[in-house]
Amino acid sequence: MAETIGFYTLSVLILGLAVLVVTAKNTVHSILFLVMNFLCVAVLYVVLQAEFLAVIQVLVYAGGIVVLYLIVVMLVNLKGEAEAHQDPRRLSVIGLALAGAVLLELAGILVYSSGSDAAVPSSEAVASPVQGNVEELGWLLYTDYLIPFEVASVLLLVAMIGAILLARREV
Amino acid sequence: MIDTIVIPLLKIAVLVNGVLVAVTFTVLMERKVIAWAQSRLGPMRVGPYGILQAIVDPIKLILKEDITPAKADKWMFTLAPILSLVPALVVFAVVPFGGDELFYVTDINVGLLFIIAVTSIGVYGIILAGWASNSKYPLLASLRASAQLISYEIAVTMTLVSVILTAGTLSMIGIVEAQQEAGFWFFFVQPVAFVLVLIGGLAETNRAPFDMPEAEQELTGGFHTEYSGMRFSMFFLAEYANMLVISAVVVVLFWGGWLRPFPNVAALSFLDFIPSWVWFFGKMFGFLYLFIWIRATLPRYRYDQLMRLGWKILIPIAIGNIVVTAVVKVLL
Amino acid sequence: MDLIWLIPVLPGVGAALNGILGVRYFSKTVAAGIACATMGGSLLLSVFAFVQLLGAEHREHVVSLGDWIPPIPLQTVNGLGAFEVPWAFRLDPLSGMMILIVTGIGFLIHLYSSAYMSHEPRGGYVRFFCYLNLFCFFMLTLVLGSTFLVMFVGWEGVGLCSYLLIGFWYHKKSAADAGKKAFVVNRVGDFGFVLGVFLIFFTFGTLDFREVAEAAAQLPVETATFGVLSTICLLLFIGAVGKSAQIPLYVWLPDAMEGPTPVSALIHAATMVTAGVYMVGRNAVLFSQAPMIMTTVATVGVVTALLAATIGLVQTDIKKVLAYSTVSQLGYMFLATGVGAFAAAAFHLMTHAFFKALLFLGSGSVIHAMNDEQDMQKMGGMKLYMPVTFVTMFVGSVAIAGVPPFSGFFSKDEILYRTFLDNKLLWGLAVLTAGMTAFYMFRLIFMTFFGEYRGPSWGSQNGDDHAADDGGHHDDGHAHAWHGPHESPSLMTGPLMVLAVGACVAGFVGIPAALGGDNAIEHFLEPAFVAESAAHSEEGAHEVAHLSHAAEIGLMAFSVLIAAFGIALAYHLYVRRPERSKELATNWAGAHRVLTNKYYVDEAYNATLVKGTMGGARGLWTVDRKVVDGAVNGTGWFTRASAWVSHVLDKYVVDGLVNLVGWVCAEGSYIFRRGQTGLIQNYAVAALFGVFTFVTVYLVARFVGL
Amino acid sequence: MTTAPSPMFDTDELVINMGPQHPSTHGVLRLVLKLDGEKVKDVDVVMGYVHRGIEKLSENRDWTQIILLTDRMDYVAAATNNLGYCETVEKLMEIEVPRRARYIRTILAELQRIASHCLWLGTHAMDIGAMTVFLYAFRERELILDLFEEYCGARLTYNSMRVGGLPLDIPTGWDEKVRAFCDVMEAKVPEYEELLTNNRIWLERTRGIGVISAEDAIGLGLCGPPLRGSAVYRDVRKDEPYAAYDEFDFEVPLGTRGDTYDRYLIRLEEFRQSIRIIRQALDGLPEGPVMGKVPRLLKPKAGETYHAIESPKGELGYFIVSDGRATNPYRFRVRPPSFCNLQGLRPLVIGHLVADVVALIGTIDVVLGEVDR
Amino acid sequence: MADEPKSDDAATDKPPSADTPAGASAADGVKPVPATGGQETGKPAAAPAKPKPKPKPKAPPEAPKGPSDPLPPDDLEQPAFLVSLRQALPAAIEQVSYWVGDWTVIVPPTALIDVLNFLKDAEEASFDYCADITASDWPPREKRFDVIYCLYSTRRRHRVRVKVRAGENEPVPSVTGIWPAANWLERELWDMFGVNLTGHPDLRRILMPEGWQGHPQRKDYPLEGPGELLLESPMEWLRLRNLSDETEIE
Amino acid sequence: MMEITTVHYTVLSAALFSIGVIGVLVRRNIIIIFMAIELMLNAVNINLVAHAHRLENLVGEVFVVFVIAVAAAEAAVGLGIILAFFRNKETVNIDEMNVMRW
Repeated sequence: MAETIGFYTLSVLILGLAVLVVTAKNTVHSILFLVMNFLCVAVLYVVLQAEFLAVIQVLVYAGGIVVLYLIVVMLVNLKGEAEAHQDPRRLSVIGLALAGAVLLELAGILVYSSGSDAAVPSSEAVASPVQGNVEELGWLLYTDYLIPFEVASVLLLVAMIGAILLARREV
Repeated sequence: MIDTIVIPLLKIAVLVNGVLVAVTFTVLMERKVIAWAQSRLGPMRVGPYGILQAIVDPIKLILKEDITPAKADKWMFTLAPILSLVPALVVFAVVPFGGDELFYVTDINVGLLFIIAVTSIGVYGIILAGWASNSKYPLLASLRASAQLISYEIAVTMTLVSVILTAGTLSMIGIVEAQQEAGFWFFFVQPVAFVLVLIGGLAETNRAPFDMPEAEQELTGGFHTEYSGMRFSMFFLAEYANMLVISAVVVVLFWGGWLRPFPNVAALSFLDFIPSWVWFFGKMFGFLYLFIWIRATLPRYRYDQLMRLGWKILIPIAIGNIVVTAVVKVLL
Repeated sequence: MDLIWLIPVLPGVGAALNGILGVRYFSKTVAAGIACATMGGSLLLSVFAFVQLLGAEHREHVVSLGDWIPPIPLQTVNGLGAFEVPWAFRLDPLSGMMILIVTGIGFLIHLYSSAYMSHEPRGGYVRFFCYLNLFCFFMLTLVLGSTFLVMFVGWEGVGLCSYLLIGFWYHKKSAADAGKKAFVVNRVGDFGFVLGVFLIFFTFGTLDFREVAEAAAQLPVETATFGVLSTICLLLFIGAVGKSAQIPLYVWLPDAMEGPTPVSALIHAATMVTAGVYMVGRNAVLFSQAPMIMTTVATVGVVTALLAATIGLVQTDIKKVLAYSTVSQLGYMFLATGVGAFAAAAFHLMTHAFFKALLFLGSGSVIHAMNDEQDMQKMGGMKLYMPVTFVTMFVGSVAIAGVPPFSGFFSKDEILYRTFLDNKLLWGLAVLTAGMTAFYMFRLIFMTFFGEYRGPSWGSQNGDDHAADDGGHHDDGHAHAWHGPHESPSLMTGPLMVLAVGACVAGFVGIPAALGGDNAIEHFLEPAFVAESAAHSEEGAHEVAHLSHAAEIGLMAFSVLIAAFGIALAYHLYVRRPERSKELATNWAGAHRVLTNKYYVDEAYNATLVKGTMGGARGLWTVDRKVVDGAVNGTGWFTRASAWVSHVLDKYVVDGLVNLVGWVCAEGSYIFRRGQTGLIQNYAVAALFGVFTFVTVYLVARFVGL
Repeated sequence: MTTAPSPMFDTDELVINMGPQHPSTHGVLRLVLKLDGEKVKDVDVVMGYVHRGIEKLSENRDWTQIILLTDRMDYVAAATNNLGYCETVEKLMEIEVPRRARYIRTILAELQRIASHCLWLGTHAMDIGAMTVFLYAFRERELILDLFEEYCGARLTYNSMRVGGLPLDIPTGWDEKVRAFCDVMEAKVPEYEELLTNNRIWLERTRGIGVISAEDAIGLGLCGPPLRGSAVYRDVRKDEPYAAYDEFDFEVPLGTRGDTYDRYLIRLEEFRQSIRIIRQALDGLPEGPVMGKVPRLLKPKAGETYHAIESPKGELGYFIVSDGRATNPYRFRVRPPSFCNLQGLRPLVIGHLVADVVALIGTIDVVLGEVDR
Repeated sequence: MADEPKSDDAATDKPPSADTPAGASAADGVKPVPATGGQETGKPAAAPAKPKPKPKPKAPPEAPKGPSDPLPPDDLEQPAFLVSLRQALPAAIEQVSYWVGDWTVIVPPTALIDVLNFLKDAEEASFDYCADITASDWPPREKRFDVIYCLYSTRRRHRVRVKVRAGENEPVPSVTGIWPAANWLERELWDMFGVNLTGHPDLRRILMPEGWQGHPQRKDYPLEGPGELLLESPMEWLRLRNLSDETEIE
Repeated sequence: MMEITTVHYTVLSAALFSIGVIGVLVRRNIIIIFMAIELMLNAVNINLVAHAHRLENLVGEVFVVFVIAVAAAEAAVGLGIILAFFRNKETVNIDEMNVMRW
């Protein structure tokens, strides 16, 4: 019962905040809604027993990435007139309709195919010698997914250098 | 029901109020200590030796007129101090003030990460305050602050990794217990990390000598230039609460939390009569004193020097510390 | 014994030192010191190793330093083998003896060289010792190598060093040419050797001597057939022929005398040229299984011996005589191996090493004394000037001539005896050769040391002794400050004396039973020539035939007699009646000419092989120019012609089509360009439309199309 | 890369008003900073907010009244201003001042120098964030104010001199108090130094900041410590001795690099030199009157003169024209050292960061009352 | 360093120059002869006793015509730089004056730059330090302004003043090209006196607010009220003042 | 109320994703578009975590970590581009970012 209430509350919050993000006139407000959205998603992760991800969500998304957005918005210093110009060839309405249609279709598929939600037995239990969510995740990251992990780290490095290069004044 | 809801709520209430009261007295302590450092007396009028100043100050702030600048973004302007204060208070949820269950609200297995994550939210308060004020100095200050916080957060987090490596857990209580098992405070095995966390903590809390965002001589008060009254006092509270957080975290990570010195040495067991929370608050007090002392003594860094210190010195040292710790850990 | 790997490595280190640092920085003394010290160390180690080997129960010791080539699985005839080559060194009686020879004689020759080469400029001097050390390194590797491949390293290495040392005075064209010749001729043999090694691996799946022998011993003896073993042996023998200067590849050895005399002594008499013999001996088991090849070996050996001896009869160059003598003696050794007397061959190898080195060094001493004069006709009476050299050389000659009780007698007689048992015809030829040997050796002695001095006169300032060691003559030997023949310095005579002693007594290790001895060396060496498994079972088979001791002594006496006849003849012709020799030469002018010109073998090679190759090359060039170029040009013309056709086609047909397509595209793009708005979101809408389509199709398929 | 973005799209430049009400502009100075990020691209110094027209005012006051006006110029070094003015008038009127008066004037001027430097040190350190030094320096300044109070009754605007000498002799025992103060001060200077001189952060904040070469400094007309910081030997006390300075032994500290740190060191050294001068003056204090022979009605002959003294800020000059007919000057002109030094701010600041601006204002040591007059 | 000035002085001009820097108050020893005769010549029209314009501007009873620029006594040896200046630019010097130890050179505005350049660059002068630039206003005179340049040499440690007499609109060249220090000093000069400075790179008001009317240090500037406007039409002034108050309130 | 199953999470995820898509398609402020993309990434993450929870297999969470890393990289580079663009064109309107068009 508690989980049900929690889930629906969170869902409403998440979706509502997402809508606000997309519709807010003021970019800074939009960012703030985004942060709250992320915090709610983090809570959702806690419900799903992924505490580490929840913390990472807050730390990286809310504390890092979105701060970047905020700084950029402050640097470009906009006050709502960003969307003044509209290209006449835009297909916004079609896009909106299509997105709605796809959502409906997907929801339909999901709802109607939800009959068999019997907990699928975990395909072989991951043989990790450690206990606990965080430890297990760490174990997976540094054993089976070591190469993707390293690739991700290289990606971050490249992104960092690229961002520095892009944002430099002299270039 | 009582165990799951009432007791925690009670604890939270006590904790929040305790922190707020502690903050007011920290402010008093700062005024006194700095005054002594400058060979003067500090507040003396209100109560004996000015002790009641701690109560009068917040009352004064609360009673002051709360001005919202005409061209400010009013919502944000109000939200910013709250965003700044709340994370600072939330963090205390995982700080163990003593060994007994009575002395902490909760123990989560990612406690340290939780602290880092939540404190990283605090930057929004500062940025939004600067932005919402719609004024140049606060904007400059909040840009400085956000850059400073982000860069020093990296350094501190990197440093904490080596502590986590040493302790083998992310839980705050687990870390203290690891020190109990090891028989020594982690300060003795991670002195470099301690210094780094201390410096990084000073920078993250915008304390001198890293108080650029609110350097009154340069930016006339920084991001809270336009604030007054209650909303200003919230920033004020947040800053000092963050100071408490940093002290508490440093105590837990490096100074054995509530443990007495050398918890394994039986010869010192006569010290056990002192309750654990006394140890904890004693150590915390020591660090608060240190922060104030530093503020009284040192000039202020320049902004670029600050960033250079963070990026070019602290982060490399932190990484080196991680490597050394990992190697030692593997070898032992 | 575990340190035997140090035996080759020490000279290697010396070579490296001298080669890398020495040429730049070392003085002559230091360079020679290093070279001699490393060789001395090597010698000491060898002696220790040998003593230990003597005392050991099981006289075989393999030391592996680690993998050279790690195991590589390979398909061979006998199934899956692993191609694996360790850096392994094998110490057994045969290699033990060889290392003693190489290090011992090598050491002496190093000492000798330090004096002999003292007139070289410093750089050349150091270079010389570097080469010499390097040679010893490779030779010892060759000898100690436990597998064919390690042996091959040494094999090729000594070839290289031989080339370097023959051409040591590379500014002299003849020396350079001789080096090249030696190198090329050796390559012919090496080619056979390599093929043999390949075949061995292909056949047995291993390259280790012991394992190959074990495996070969299991195969049937190819008496009638010419099977794989015979092929292997033939190929190996070709290698041995090249290295040991047998017919038909002997031509390089006499030319190799262009090198400094110590080189001739060490490489082209005592050690390297015996590598072939050593190799055949090393593979005794293999050869024993191929009697046809054994016969071939024996035949080649004896023919070489005879041929070389005949040439040696008339040569006047002192070193050439010794060179042909060497070829001849090597022939003897092959004869011995050919008749299955591997131990005898090894025995002769050892004694030969002593006296031939002695003789070369002696001749070097003479040449040194005669201011680089090699022609015996310009010598004479030298025994007065250089008594030590004379005595030691005389000992050497006696030894080689087979006069008892000098070393050559025992070894040569062992060979003759075994040959006699095997094949009477070969024995006859061998005895004839022995006689000739005695003759030409004493011809050498008599022409050089006896009679009156026929050489050039020297300056009047005889008394000015110290001018001899004046700094003035360090460039071209004694060219301008020669004070007549004189005894060599003690550094040169010392080794001579040591070797002379060796030449005297070396034979005593192999006193045959007939003379009351027990032929110790043969028993010592025997285990090296039989496969482990076959050693005992086939022991009887080796005792093919046996003459009585009396008969054996009779044979000895006969050969001694022949030798004595040769000596006497030489004495007659060159001491008593020197003019008779000239008469003989004129009387038998044709034969003399043939002999002097070494049977025109070089010319024949020149005319056939060299010319043939050149002619073939020219022919090929002609073919290249006429046929190949013609074809190319023809093709070019054809291409041009067809290109024109293609061009026409291209221009009007293909281009037309392309232009049509382009026109269609250009016209059509007016329609599609409108979709290209540059608005990213429009493209995203398109993508979304794709998703929509996909999901719709899925839905339709799932719920309608079911 | 070609930098220079077109002015149209130049989004990097931020114009900030620093002052006229700003914690670190030492009064009512206004700097219009053009920033590129945090870097100062240009600065426009705006002043005049406390322009009271003292020069004009003086033309309508009689010669003695003007002394009181000079107090209000460099209000942290009022005695020095008095001294400069009185000496100029004395020069114009060719009045001889008794030796005792000249000695006491010297003592007062040097005490004033210490007080002024104390204020400078405190605020300068405060600007850079070292708050404790501020209170230390003010503590000592307080002692000087006490001494002045005892001498003339005022704590800030002393009005302590008269044309021809001093209005009062020193109170009994005052010289001993000054002596005691000298001992105290001598002990305190190392305290300041301990907090700052070798402090890493202080070094980083001041070393290499605001470097100006000797040629530029002379050309810009800098004076006082900023000029000496660039290794120019220029001190009016030595070059054109006035009062009793030619009778004392003291040194003029010089900088080497001409940066903020050098100027800081110079002023600290001037503390010590001032103490030295005061002690010599007290030791050799002659007896006698403190007021020379001055006509009752001051009325100089027609003529004009320029006379400079070394104020704590630099060369303080007075140019006075008398028409010989009135009891007030025809033209009264002050050559204010702060004004001339402030002119050097712009070249110093350009290229530095905002945080350095306050350090540089501090290092120049301006008093806006003097700049604006 | 400390000995340098002495030797320089000795080199340039011994007796008077040694005393001049000391100033009147310090120089009790040698009284530099007041030279009354010179005083009279320099101030021929000094008869009227009215000292200066009273607040009421309408009747300035015979304002002083100019400062006394007494000639140096004949027995006083002139400093070397004056001698060489006289040689180098003989036409440029209107008069050399000496009073209480200060030397003043009076030059016409046209020769100003030449003279100053010479004084800065000549070895025996080397006036590299522009201590002050100011002026005094003598309204009755045709050339009402005395623009005064106080120069100092940090190398030779001597002073000189250069004086230019200029009319109200007569151009006076800016000397910022010679001493950058002159920048603000000339700005103040213009702000206060309205001397017609030419060639100044940044001639704005410096002490008075921008848009201020008039030049306060002029003798005829009203001593009450905000400016010349009040003089001409008080109502207009009042209107403007109210206007500016309104804008400020808004 | 029925029990909360993975389908619920999936539907939530789909809805969030659609909102993100709409944001990308409709808005013209590129910063908001970036944020909409972040929303879409979060939708994916919810999906992954939900399924990881259901399958009791942490691989899904591992991929969430990677998604977050990629998001960080994307934000850094994207915002760098935005800054550079803004410096040149003084706008963040995506409709004016059409320099790549033919």
